[in-house]
Amino acid sequence: MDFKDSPEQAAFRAEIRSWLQANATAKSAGGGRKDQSDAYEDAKAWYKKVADAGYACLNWPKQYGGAGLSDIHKVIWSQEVANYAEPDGYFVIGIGNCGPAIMHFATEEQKQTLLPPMASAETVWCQMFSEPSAGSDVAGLRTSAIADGDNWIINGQKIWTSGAQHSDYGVILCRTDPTISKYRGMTMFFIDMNQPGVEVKPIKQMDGGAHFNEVFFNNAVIPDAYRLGEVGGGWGAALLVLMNERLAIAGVQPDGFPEFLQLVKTLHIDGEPISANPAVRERLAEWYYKHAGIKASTNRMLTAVAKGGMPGAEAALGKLVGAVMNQDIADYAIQLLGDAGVICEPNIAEQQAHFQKTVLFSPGIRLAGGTDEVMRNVIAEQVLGLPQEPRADKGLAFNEIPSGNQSR
Amino acid sequence: MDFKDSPEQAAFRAEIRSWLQANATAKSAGGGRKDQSDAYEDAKAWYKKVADAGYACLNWPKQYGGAGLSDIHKVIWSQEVANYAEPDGYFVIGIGNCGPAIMHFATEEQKQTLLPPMASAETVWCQMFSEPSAGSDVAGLRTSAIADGDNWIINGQKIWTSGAQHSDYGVILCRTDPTISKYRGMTMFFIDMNQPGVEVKPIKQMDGGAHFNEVFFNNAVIPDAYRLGEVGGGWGAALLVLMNERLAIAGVQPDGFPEFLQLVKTLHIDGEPISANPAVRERLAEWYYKHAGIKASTNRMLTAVAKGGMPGAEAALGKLVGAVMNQDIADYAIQLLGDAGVICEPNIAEQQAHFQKTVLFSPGIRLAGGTDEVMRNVIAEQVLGLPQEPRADKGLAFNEIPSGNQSR
Amino acid sequence: MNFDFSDDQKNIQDQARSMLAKECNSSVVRQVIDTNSGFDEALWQQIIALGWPAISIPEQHGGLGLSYLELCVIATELGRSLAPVPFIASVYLGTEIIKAAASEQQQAEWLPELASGEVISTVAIGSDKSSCRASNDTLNGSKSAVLHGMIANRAIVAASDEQDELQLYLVDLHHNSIQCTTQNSLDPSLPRAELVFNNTPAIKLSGTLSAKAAISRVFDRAAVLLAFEQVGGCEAAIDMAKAYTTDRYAFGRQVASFQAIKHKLADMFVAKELAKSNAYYGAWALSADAPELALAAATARVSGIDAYYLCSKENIQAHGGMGFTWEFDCHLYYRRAQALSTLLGGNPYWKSLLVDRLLAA
Amino acid sequence: MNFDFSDDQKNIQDQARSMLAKECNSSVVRQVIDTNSGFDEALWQQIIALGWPAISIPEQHGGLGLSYLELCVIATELGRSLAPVPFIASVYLGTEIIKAAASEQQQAEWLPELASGEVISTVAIGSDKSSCRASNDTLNGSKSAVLHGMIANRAIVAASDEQDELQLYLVDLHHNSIQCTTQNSLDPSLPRAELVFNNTPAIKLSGTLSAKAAISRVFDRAAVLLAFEQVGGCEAAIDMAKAYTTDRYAFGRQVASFQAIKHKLADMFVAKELAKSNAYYGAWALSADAPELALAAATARVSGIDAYYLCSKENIQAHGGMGFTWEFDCHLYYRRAQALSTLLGGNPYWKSLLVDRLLAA
Repeated sequence: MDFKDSPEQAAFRAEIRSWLQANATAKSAGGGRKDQSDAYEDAKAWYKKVADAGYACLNWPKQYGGAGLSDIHKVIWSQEVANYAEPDGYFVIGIGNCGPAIMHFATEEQKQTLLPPMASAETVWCQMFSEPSAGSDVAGLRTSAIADGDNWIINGQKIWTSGAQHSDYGVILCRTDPTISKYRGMTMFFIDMNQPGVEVKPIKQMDGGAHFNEVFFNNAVIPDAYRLGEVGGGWGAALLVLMNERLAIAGVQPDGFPEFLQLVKTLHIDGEPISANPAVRERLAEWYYKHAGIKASTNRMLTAVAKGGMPGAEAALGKLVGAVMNQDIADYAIQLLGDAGVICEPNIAEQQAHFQKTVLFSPGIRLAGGTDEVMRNVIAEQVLGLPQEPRADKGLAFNEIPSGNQSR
Repeated sequence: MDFKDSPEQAAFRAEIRSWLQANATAKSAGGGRKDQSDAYEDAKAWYKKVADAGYACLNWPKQYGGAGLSDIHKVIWSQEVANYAEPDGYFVIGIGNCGPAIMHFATEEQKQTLLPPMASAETVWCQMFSEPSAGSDVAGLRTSAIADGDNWIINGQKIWTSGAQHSDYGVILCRTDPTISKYRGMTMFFIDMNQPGVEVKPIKQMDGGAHFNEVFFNNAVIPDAYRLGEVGGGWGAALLVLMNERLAIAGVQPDGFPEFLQLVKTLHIDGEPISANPAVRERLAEWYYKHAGIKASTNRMLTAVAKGGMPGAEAALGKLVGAVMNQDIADYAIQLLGDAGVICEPNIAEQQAHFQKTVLFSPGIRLAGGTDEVMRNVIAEQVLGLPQEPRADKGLAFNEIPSGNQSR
Repeated sequence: MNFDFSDDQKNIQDQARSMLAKECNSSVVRQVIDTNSGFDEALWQQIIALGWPAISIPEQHGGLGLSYLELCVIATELGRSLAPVPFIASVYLGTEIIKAAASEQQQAEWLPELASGEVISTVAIGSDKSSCRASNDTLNGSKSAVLHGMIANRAIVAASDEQDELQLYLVDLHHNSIQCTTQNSLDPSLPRAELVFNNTPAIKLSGTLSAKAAISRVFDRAAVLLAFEQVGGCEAAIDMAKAYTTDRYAFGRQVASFQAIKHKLADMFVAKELAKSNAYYGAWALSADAPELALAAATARVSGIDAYYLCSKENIQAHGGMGFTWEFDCHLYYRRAQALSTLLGGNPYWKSLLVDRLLAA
Repeated sequence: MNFDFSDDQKNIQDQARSMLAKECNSSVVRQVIDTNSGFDEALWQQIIALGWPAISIPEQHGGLGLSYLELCVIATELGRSLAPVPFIASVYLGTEIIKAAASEQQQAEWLPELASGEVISTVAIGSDKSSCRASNDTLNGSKSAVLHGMIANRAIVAASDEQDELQLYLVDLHHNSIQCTTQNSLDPSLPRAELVFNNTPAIKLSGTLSAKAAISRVFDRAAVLLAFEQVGGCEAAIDMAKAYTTDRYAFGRQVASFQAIKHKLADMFVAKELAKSNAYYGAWALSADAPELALAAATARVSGIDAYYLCSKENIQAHGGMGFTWEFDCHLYYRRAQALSTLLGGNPYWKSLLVDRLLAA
C-alpha cells in the first residue's frame, strides 16, 4: 500500500507537470460558475490544446486520437490538472460514455473517422437514453426506430440530454420491437445531431440554467451503418456505456465540502469564529469523513481498475453520499447566515453566492445519473446481491406493460 | 383551542387528585427499572386498589367493572396519575386490547363474568397474534384451530407474548382454514392459559430480561363458546383490537427525552457543563421538538377521539419517532461519557445506568408492535392512501403462498 | 381539553383556502417572480377586502380584534398557496411591532392605516451585517435583506441611539433621503431590498417595552405564524409528491407503490405532523398569551424549518427530473422554504434560543 | 499508486479468517460472557502461537518486525469474529505505549515478554473520573473501566507526579497492594475492571517522548486498528442481515426483496465502505509514519464508530423480533460496537480532535 509512482510514472508526472505549468491557467481566488456558453468555448479550446500536445484520451489507442497509455496515466493526469483552473472534465459524457460505445461497436473506418475529433473535442457528442416516461426505468423508453430498407426512421423524444445543444453527434437508444420483452426490444445507434428531423430544445432548470435539453425526433432517417451493436442488443450496449460512465465520473462529483471548509475557516458570527462552535465542528467532522471516504473509496476502485478489474457498482456510493451532502451543506451554510442567507447577490453573499447557487442546483445533481433510490437499488442488487423486487413488467411484451398512459 | 376542564371535568380532576394524594406513592428520585416479578405484584395490588375505589377502566360501562365515564375522564386520570410512581400502565395490553375484544364479541354472560376481574387485574390477560413465521406479516400465522364437534383443537406456537407467564387468559388468533385466502381463513378465540396443552416459555432478551414469551399449543381443547366473532372473521376482529391498542398506548411509549434533559442539566465534561456546548444543545433542540411534537400530536388525537372520532393511524408516528430517538439518545449519552460510558454499574453510571440499560432495551421497543418499516407502511397506506405494493400472496390460498419453508 | 381550532376558525380557513385556490394558483406566483413586481397587487387588494390584515388589530384602532388563532389558520393557507403578498412583512411583523413597541398615541395613529390596508409596513431589524444609527430624529446607515422593502410604505427600523441603546424608529420609505435597491434572493416571491438611509427623518417608537423586549415578543409571535405557513407549504409539497408518484408509472407500476417512495412520503408526513402539532401548541400559547409561548414558539419554528426543508426538497426528488425544471412548481416551495427558514435568523439561532428557554423552564 | 493490501497481507488475512472461523465462533464468545472468564485462554494461546502479538515488535526485541499493515488485516478479522482476547489491551495499547514511551533499556526488558505472550499488558490512561498520583516510585489512587484489567499481568498507568506532571508508570498487577474489581459493562467479552492502587510499586517509563505525546501517538495508532476491527464487525453484521432477510419470507416473498430492507442494507454497506476506505487511508499513513496520520486516524475512527453503530443496530432490526433475543448473535455485535466506540474517548471527543487537525492542516 503506497502512493508512490513507479519511475516511469514519476517521469510522466514530471513531464505533464511542466507542460501544465507552461500551458494551463492557474486557479484564481474567485471564479464562481461561468456562463454556460463561455464555459463551452473555453473547454473546446482547452481540449484542442491538450490534444495537440498529445495528452488527449491518454488511455485510448494512438490511431483513435489517444496516447496509447494506461488508466494510471489518466489518473496521474487528473491529479495534476486538478491543480489548475482548466475545464478538463467538460466533455466527460461524450468522451467517457460515447467513446467506448464507438470503440466497441463501430467499424474500423468509423472509429478512425469519428474518434480522433471526439478526443480533441472538435466534434462534440451527447448521450440520449432518458425519456419523459423512462427515467429511473431507462428500459421503459419509447423512441422508435423502424427499419426502412437500409435505413432506420426515428421518432420520439429524449430528455435530460446534457450538452445536446452543442453536440455534433449523439448516441441514442431506441425501441426497435415493442412486441417483445422490454429489455430485448432495444437497439443502439449514433446520429448526426444537425440532420433533418432532429430538434433540440433546452430545458429551463429550477435554478434558471439550461444545461439539459429535450431532443425531438420527427422521421429522422439514419443509415443502418450508424447502428451500434446487434438489433435487439441495445440494453447490453447501454450497460457497457453506463459502466464506463462510472469510471469517467469517479471522484468528479462535487460534494460541497471544500467550500464548507472555507466557510468554517473564515466566517464569524457575533464576532466569534464559527470554527470554535462545537455544533459547526460536529457537522464539519461528519462531512469531512464522508468527503475523505468517497475520495479514498475512489482510490480503491482506481487501484482495482489499474490491476485489470472493472469499475464496480460500489461507485454508486460516491454519487449517493456526495450529492446529498452537497445539498445539505448548502442549506446548513445558508441557515448559519440567517437573514442574510437568502440573498443571492455574488458581491454580498459569501464565496460569490456559492451556497445559494448550490442549494438551487444540487437537487439536480441528486437526480442526474440516477436518483438516490436508484443508487441504493444498484448497491443492494449489484453489490450485495439481494433479490430484485417482484417485477410488474416481468414476462410482458413492452406494449403490454402497465403505464397509466402517462403523457410525460 | 384551550386546555381548560369543563366544570364537571374540573370537579372530577379535583376528586381523583385528592384520592391519589391519599393513596398513591410519590415519585422517588432514583427508582430505575424494577425486577419483572416485583413490578408485577406491585401492579396487581395497585389495580385492585384503584378498582376498589371505583376508578378502574373509567370509560367502561359499570356492569363490566368500569366507571361508566368518558374517554376524557380516562385522559384526566392518566394526566394525574403520571405524577405518581404507581405502575398504572402495566396491564395496558390485557385491558386495552383484550378488553374491547371481549366487550365486542363475547356473550353478555361472559362479559359480566370476565370483564370485572380483568378491570381490577385480578385476572390477567395476554394477546397472542405474532408467530415465529408471522411477524410484520401477522396474517401469515399458522397456529391451527380445527373444529371437533363443539370444540376446537389448537396446535402451534405463538411468540412475543407480553406477560404470558402471568396471564390467566389470552386472546388468540388462529388459522381455521388454510385452503382459502390468508385474510379470510382466521378466527379469534380466548383461552384459559392454565389449561392442558398450553405451555409458556420465557424468551431471554438481548438485554438479559424476559418480558416476552413463546407459547406452545399442543392439542389444547377449547369450547366453541370461547370463539370471538364469526368463523373466518378473525382478521377483522384483530384489526379492531389493534385499533384500540393505538389509543391504549398513545403517549405511553418512552422516547428517552426526560432522562437526556436531566443529563444535559447535570453533566460536566472537563469541568464544563455540557448544557453550554452547542453540539449538545443542537441535539437537545432536535430531540425536544420531536418529544414535544409527539405529545402535542397525541393531544390532537385525544381531542378527535373525545369528539367521537377513532384513533387514526397517525398514532404510528409517535411510535416511529419516539422509539428511534430513544435508542439514539442512549447511544449519544454513552458517547459523551467516553471510556466510562460502557460501564453498567448502577452505582457508578449516570442516572443508575439508565442510558446503558436503554441502549440494550431500546432495539426491542423499535420492534415491538411493528418495526419502523411497518409504521411507515401504515402511514403511507392508511394515512396518505398510497397504493399497496404488488402482493406476492394475492389471490393465493394460504397454503400456496411461498414461505421458503422457514422454520422460524 | 380541546386541542383543535373551533368550527368558526375552520370555516375561515376553508374560505381562505377556496379564495386562494382560485386567485393564487402558481401562475400568479410565477408572474411576480418573472416580472420582479414584488407582489401581486390584485391579490393583496382581495386580502385587504377580506379584512385579514385587520384580524389582530384591536377594534378601537380600526381592527377586527379577533384572536391570533384566526391568523394561524390564514397563515396555513397563505403558506400553502405561496401567496406573493407582503403579509408577513406588514401583518406578522410591521403591525405587531407597532402593537408591541409604540405608545398608545402612536398606535392610534398608525394601526388604522394598517388595518384598512392603506399602508404596507415592513421591518428592518434582522441580524445582518449592516447597521444604523439614529440621532436627532434622523437615521443614517443601511439595512440589507429587508422583506418587501421596495413596495412597503413604511418600515420600523432598529438602530442605535446617541446613548448606544437599541431603539425602534418608524420611517416613511417614500422619503427621498432613502435609497432602495432590490436584492436578488432565493425566493423572489418574497422579495428583499437594501435600504440606505441618509439623514432620513425617523420617529422613535415610544411604548413602554424596551426595543429588545418588543422585538423578542414579536419574533416569538411571528415564529408561530411562520410555522403555520411552513405547515401549509409542507402539506402542498406532500400533496404534489403524492399526486405525481401516483399518476406516474415505472417498471410497470405506480411509482407511489414502491416502498422507498412510500417511506419517503411517510417521513415527509411525519416531519410535517410533528411541525403541525408543535404549531398547534404554539397557537394555543399565543392565543392565551401563556408563559409557555417563548419555548413553544421556538419549538414550532425549529420543527417548521426542518419539516419544510425536508418536504420541499424531497418533493423535488419524488418528481424525478421534472422536479428540477423551472416549469414544475416544486422549486417554488423549495425556494419559499429557504426564505421562511432564514427570516428572523436561521435554524441554528432558533435552536439555541429553544435550548435557552428549555433549560430555564 | 497502489491503494490496497499486498497479496502477502491478504494471505495473512485469509489465514486469520479461517482460523478464527474455526476457533472463534459465537459460542466461544458466549462462553466468555456467560462464565465471566474475561477471555478465551485457548484462543489466546493460538494467537500467541501464530505470533500476532509480536507483529509490530522490532526483531531485536523478539518481535517479527512486520509493518502495521499486517496488524490491520488481523484487526479486521478479530473484529469480524468478536474475538474475546486481550489483543486490543495488550497489543494495540500496552505494547505500543511501551514502544512510544519507554527507554531503550526498558523496551529491551519488557517487549520480549510481550512478543512471546508471557505477559498480557493493559493501559489505564483513559479520560475517566478517577485519578492517580505517583510519588517515590509508588502509585496511589484508582482507575475505572480498565480493559482486561482482571486478567492482565501488567498495566501502564497514567498518573501525576510530584511536579503535577503527567507521567506513565508500569505496574505489576499481581502485586498485593492492588485491589481489582470486575465492572459490569455493555460488552462482557471485552471486560473492564476498577483498579485501586495503595502504595503500589511503579516504574516510570523513561523514554524521550513526553507522556502526553506518547499517549497521543499510541491513541492515533490504535484508532486506525480499532477502525479495522469496526469494519470487520460491520461486514459480519451486514452478512448476517443479508442471510437472514434472504432466507426469511413475509407476505409470500423474501424479506430481502422489500425495497425498505434493501435500502437499509445499502445504507449499512455505504457506511461500512466509507469507514473501510478511511481505514485504508489510515493504514497507509500508519505504515508510512506519514504526517497525515493524525488527521487520517481521527477520520478512520469517527467513520468507524458511526458505521458500526449503524450496522449493528440495523442488523438487529433486520432480524425483527429474533434480533432482540439473547439467542441470536445480533446483540454481540451491537455490544461490541458500543465497547469499541467508547474506548479512547467516544465519538464527540474524536470528532473534535478530527476538526482540530483538519483546521491545522
